[in-house]
Amino acid sequence: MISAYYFGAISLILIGLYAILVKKNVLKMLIGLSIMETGVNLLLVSVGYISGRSAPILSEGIGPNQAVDPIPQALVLTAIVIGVATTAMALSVAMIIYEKYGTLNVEEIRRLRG
Amino acid sequence: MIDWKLVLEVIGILIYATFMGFIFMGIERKAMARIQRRVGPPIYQPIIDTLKLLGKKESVSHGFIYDFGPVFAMGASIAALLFIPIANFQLFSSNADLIVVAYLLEIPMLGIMLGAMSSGNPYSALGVQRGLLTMVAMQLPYGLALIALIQHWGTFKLSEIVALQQTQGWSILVPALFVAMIVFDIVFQAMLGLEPFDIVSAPAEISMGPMVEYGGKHAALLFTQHAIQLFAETAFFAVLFLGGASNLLELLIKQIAVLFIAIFVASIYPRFTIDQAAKFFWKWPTILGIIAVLLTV
Amino acid sequence: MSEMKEMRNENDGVISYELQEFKLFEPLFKWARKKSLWIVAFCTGCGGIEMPPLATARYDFERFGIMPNPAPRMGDLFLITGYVTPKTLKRIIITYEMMQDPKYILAHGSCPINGGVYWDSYNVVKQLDKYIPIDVAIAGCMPRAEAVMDGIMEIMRKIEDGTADGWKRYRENYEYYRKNQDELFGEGWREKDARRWLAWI
Amino acid sequence: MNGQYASLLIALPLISAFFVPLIKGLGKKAVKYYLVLITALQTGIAAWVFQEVYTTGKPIIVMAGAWRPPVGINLYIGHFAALFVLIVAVVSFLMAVFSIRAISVDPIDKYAMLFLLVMLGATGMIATGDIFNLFVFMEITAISAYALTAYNKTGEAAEASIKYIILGGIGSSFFLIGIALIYGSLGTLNMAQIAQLAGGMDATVAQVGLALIVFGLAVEAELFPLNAWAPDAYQAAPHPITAMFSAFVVKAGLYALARILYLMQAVSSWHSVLKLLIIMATLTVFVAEFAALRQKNVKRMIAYSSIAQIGLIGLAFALGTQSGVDAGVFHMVNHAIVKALLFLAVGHVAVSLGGAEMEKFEGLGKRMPLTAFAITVGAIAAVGIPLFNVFWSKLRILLATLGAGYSWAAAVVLIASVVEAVYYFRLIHTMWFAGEGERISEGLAVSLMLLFLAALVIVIGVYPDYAWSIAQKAGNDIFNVADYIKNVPLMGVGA
Amino acid sequence: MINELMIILFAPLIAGVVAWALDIKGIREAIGIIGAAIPLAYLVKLYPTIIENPIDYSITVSGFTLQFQLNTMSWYFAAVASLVGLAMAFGMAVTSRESYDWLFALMSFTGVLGVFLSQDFVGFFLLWELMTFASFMMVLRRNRHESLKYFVLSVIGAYAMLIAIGMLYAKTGALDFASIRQVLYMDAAMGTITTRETAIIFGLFLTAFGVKAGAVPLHVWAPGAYSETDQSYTAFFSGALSKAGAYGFLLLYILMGYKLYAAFGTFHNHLTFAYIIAWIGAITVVVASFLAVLQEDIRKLFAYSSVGQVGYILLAFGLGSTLGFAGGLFHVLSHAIFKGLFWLVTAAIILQTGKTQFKDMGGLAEKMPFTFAMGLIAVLSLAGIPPMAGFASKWLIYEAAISAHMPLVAGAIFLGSALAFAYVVRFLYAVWFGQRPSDLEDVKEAPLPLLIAMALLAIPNLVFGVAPGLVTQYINKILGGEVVGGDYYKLVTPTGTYNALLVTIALVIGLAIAGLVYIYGAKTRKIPVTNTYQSGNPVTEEFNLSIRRNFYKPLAEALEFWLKYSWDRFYERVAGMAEDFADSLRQAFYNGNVQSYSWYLAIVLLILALWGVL
Repeated sequence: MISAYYFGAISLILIGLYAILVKKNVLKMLIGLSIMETGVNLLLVSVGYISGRSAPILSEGIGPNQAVDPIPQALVLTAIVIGVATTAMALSVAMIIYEKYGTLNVEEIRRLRG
Repeated sequence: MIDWKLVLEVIGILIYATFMGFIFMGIERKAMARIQRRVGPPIYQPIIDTLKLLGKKESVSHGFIYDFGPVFAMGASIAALLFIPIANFQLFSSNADLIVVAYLLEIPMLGIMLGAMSSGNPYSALGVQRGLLTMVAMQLPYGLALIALIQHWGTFKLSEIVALQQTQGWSILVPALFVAMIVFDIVFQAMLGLEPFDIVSAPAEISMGPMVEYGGKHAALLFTQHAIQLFAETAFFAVLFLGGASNLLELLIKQIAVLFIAIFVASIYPRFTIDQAAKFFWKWPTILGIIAVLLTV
Repeated sequence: MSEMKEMRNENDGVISYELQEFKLFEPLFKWARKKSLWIVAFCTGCGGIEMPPLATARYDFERFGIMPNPAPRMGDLFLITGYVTPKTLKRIIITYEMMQDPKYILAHGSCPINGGVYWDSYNVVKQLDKYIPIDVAIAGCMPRAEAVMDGIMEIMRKIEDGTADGWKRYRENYEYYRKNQDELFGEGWREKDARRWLAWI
Repeated sequence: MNGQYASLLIALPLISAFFVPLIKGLGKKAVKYYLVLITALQTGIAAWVFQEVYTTGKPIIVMAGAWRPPVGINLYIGHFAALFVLIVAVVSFLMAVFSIRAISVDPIDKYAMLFLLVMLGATGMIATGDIFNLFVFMEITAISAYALTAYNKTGEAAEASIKYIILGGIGSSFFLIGIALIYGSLGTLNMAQIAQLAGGMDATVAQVGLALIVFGLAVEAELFPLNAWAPDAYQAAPHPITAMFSAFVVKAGLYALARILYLMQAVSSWHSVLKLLIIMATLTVFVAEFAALRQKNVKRMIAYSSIAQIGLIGLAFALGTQSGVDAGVFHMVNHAIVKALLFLAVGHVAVSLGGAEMEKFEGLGKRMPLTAFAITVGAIAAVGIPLFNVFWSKLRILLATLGAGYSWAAAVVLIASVVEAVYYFRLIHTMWFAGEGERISEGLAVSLMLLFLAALVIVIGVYPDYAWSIAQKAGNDIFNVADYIKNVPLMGVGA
Repeated sequence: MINELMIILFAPLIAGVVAWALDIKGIREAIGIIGAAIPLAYLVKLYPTIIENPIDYSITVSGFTLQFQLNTMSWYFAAVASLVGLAMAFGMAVTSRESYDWLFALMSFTGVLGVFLSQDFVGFFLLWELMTFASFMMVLRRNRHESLKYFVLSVIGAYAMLIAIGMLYAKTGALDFASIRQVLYMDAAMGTITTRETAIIFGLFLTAFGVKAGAVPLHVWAPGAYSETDQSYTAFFSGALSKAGAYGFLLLYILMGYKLYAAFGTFHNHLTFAYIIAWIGAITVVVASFLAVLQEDIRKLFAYSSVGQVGYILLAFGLGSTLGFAGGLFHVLSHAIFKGLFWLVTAAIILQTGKTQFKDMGGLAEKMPFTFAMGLIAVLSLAGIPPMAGFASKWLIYEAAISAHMPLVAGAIFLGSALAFAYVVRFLYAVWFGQRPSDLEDVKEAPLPLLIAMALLAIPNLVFGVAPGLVTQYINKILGGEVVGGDYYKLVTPTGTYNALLVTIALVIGLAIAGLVYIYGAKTRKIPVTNTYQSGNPVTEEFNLSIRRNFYKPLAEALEFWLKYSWDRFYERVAGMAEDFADSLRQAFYNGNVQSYSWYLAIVLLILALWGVL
């Protein structure tokens, strides 16, 4: 059952990677990056997932032995935040690029080279 | 303390060598004339020439080095002579070896060139250039011939080479050294400044080359030097390849034999240009020299 | 101008220079001078062609110790073999002054004596003796090899009895020769004629 | 004093970063001086920590909230971390001073904030004892660095930034996957515990996890061919930031790489990972030096040179021997000094003359002699000439490389070094012996900093013993994992 | 802490730094000269001590123990270097007007001394690099291209050495000479180091030392570097610094000789590895001498000449016999003194005339008589005219080469010495004789310090020429046996003798006789150069009568075929290719497209994946 999560996560990562590698538009590449991060997060969560257990919120009937591993979830939260920050940063930079270059085509954003 | 016998020997040999050197020069001219079916000058003609030059009432100089050059050349020739064993007179020869003598025989050239260059004459400069290039060209086969000799006899000492030849037969009887002798003889032609390698003076081309500015006593010095040099070089040849000599007469015969070979070669060949000479020397004599050297290793 | 002066002084050196006197060996040297005449062969005009027979087997002047030598400093005998133009004369004078005393001049044929067949040519020196001292002149147009030989023998005879004194006359009467030369070529002709002649150096 | 005060190293920049907006009210100048003040304070703390660690010889373990590891996140300030935190602080301080002159673009408060965050991130990366925490600090550093790269607001800056973001993003994603794999396999994130348990790890998972972590960190550590962002970012970033990149940001990544690598020594496929790294590091040196050869922009040229030197350090770390690690640490220190000097000087020239193109450097020896002298010292040192500090570490690295049997790597590195010599000496010639110019004022503060760094270069070059002994201890800290495990008071398992 | 060796070693460097920092005219020169004199003074002072037992000193720097030792051999090399160094300092007092020059010249002095004194590879390499760097900086100032050529080749050499050192270190675990020597000696029997590894190490060392010694084909830096620097410094550069390369070859024998013998065996009764060295030397002699003959620039001529002369030293060392070592060691000294003298003469000429091309010079003998006399001594010594120091050493090399039965190598010496004769005469003619260009009319004699410097080097030329035994007896001590017998004036080898004093006497006798003849003749009249036979054409001062260009054109014509090939052009092409490669690599890899960059990442991931699976 867990392999399904893994499969999904890796698919997301590969889709993201595909977008980065093939799409010429910077925005699309950034979307790819986001998708990839999502995939990674999914993977991270699924690492801590134990089949048949519930969320690691200590409440009635859910003790340490009934909950999934909480650490990956904490990690993923952090990672999501980081991902958001990165994306925000990237998008604002993309704006500047569009301002200065008048395009978002990566083939044309090549002033720094060699 | 002073070895008076040695002093007397030195003086005697010097006088003898100078005289015989002049006679050799005379023989050279005379023989050449006879080959050309002329009467030719008397055999003592070079002595007369030298006396005449010495008797010039005027003398010019281009500066100190111009004067120093001929003096140095003659001094060096005398020094070289003193290190060659002349027949039974050993002189200084036990104190120096083949390499030293070979070098001493080259120094006079430097003297002549110093003087010639300081005269500022373009012909002299051309002569110097040609002289040096001839030397560069001939030095390789020359060196190889000497190396073959040294390797065969296993010693650098001229006196020992002579002694070994006395007991074991002349150098030229050894096949490898015969090859070396051929090489040396070709080089010898250039050392004496005879055709086909008389590129240095080339009278009809560059007006005597290095000698062009010399006259009077300077030229007389150079003539005397040439005589001594001629004697020394022929003696060198005889000592190296013809078994030396036990008395002056034997030596004289061998020297004249050597001289005649040189004259015969000289009288039938035209002159090389300098680059032809260089190419020639680096071709056949060098190959022969290498063969000789490898045969004696 | 200073250069010209320098040149003048330098030529004066040829004259003012004190000659060596050999007291003891003088007879020996005189003999040697006679027996060893080196020719500065300066072949002007048509006489040059008379020289090869002299040098080769038929006459062979080398048996008298005579030898052609291209370098003037060593030469003793200056052969002027035929007519002399002013241009040639300049070279003759310069070469002559370069030779070292004692030195002798042998003039070939009629032309150096009086112009010969070129007696009325505007460009031939009529009387060479005015410009440089001639010791022996051989008449004829051209003199045959025997005659040249005879001239040389004459020089040798004159050397022996000391009458071949052209070099002395040139020193003593330098002002005269100089005047004649300058009249013919104009003052300062040496500098004027100097050219860059070895362009390739 | 209590070792726990060392947590100020993290706390101070973090807190002060959030005070920047308040300071902004006092004016632009004030922000800059505030920055100087904070970095100076940080330097003081770092110096104290350094002194503490090296006199006692014991690492300082800071446990967040007094939770013992592996439950709590701990900071591990061992010999290496103490040394490097000091370098981070000192370089930051110098660059803060330089910023007063070099930075004129607004918003200066954001700059100060990001500056402090970069410093914080790097310090954290070096000091942390938790692998995920490492990731967080790395991202803090990276995001601040993205922003600072784009800070000049030119097209180039934005372009460099987007490159950095995309490549950094991919790298960090895979790094995270690596962490996930390790966590999945071992169930812990504490470094000491990972080291302890690494031996029993599933071979495939360990190999893939380690490889992905190496991959992720190699992007930060500029190993070929993952370093394509670096020259652009170096060139486009503000000058003080470039120096910081080169002096410690990259090195923090490299350190993390080395740390994790050596923690997982017990993993069965460790040696093949090392081999991979050696290939990458060697190629880094080679390609970067050749790329610098005909560079027209001096800043970019030095950026390439910096990349190459990082490759050299990477090579030293990848050897897997004690001598290699020692040499690598030594080179890190030397390189930090030299590159800080070079970027400071080149930045100074660029600020004064309006650009870092090669033509601007003609006649620099006459126009700005002191700066030119500093660049000369830096360049000569970078080439590895005796009596300058880099010579010793380069020699050590090469001896270690050859000692480990990687002659080909040494040969390739040395070929690249020849190329390095060529371009640096071309620069020196251009500065001193080409062109003319009027003398212009150089500024006291920058001059003093340049002199200080140049003097440091020469002092270490002439008397390397002290620096070397420190480097040795620091190298031991990385290499000797057993001590590392012993020093961390792990709950349960060992202690 | 303070030790004589340290003083010897670092006095020049410290003096250089002080002179550089003070930069006050007059004082910096004084400090420089003092700094350069201290090593010589100390070496002379320590001479009696080191004959008995060597002086050791070691310091620990950065975990390496640097060992220095002043033993008989290092004393010899250091003394040669110090002598030339002092002469250099005197020369630089007038030729150099920059404190920059003083700093680096004296720094390289320290480097050279250190190379000779080091007894371990770290110190050796460190000071080797220092020496290279300092000499490079001397060149960089004047010519970027040539200096970089020099530096790149030197650094390639140094790095080759570093790799070799590292390999030895990895094999033996030691860096000091004594242990390495011992380990390799033991290893020769056991053979743990394979022949292939030995060959690699040998090749690397050969490259390293060959570059510094200027062995063909690694000589291309020499002409440019020697000519494009302060000529007084070149005296040291060529006289002492290039000896470091020769010293390296000697070191190769000391450290690895037995191992190399065990690994490669013999070839026709010669040690195979030595045979290689000998041939390198022979080729260097011939090629460099030919090139020297064809040069048109005074500095280039002597640069190639230096290369050729160092070739003699290599050749002598390559003979592998003790006589060969004796000859080589002697030649180290004589080359240092005559070539140093040459460069100082060159420095004087360039200082006074500002010209370097032969075509611009001529007739300076009258204007600079003392310099000319010094130049003549150097010429005589280099051309190997007895009785000069140059002849004694060359003679030993001849003896050794022929006794060692290496006839073709000996033939190369003959050819080389004829070529040497040819190029020095060319130098004499073009610079000192012939007609003087009118713009050189007011040239004056060189200033006093330069004359002192020249005299400092000229005197040993004469003294060691007449009394070569002084040197050979010391060399016997180095080699630990009676290699060259005889007394102070007489050299005796197993096969030959050379009595320098007797040659001198004979020359004096000859000169006296010739002088008598000369004096008897007519009194001479001085005439100017232009009063000379030009087929009767009148000539005045303005026109050039001297052959100043293409003096050896016929030789160039004869060698046309060989001159088509040039190592220099080959290296230039390689360098150009490297630069083009760098450009295309840069443009292709860092192409500016972030997507390509992402692809690199993806490819690495792919490789990782494949590698992870496999």
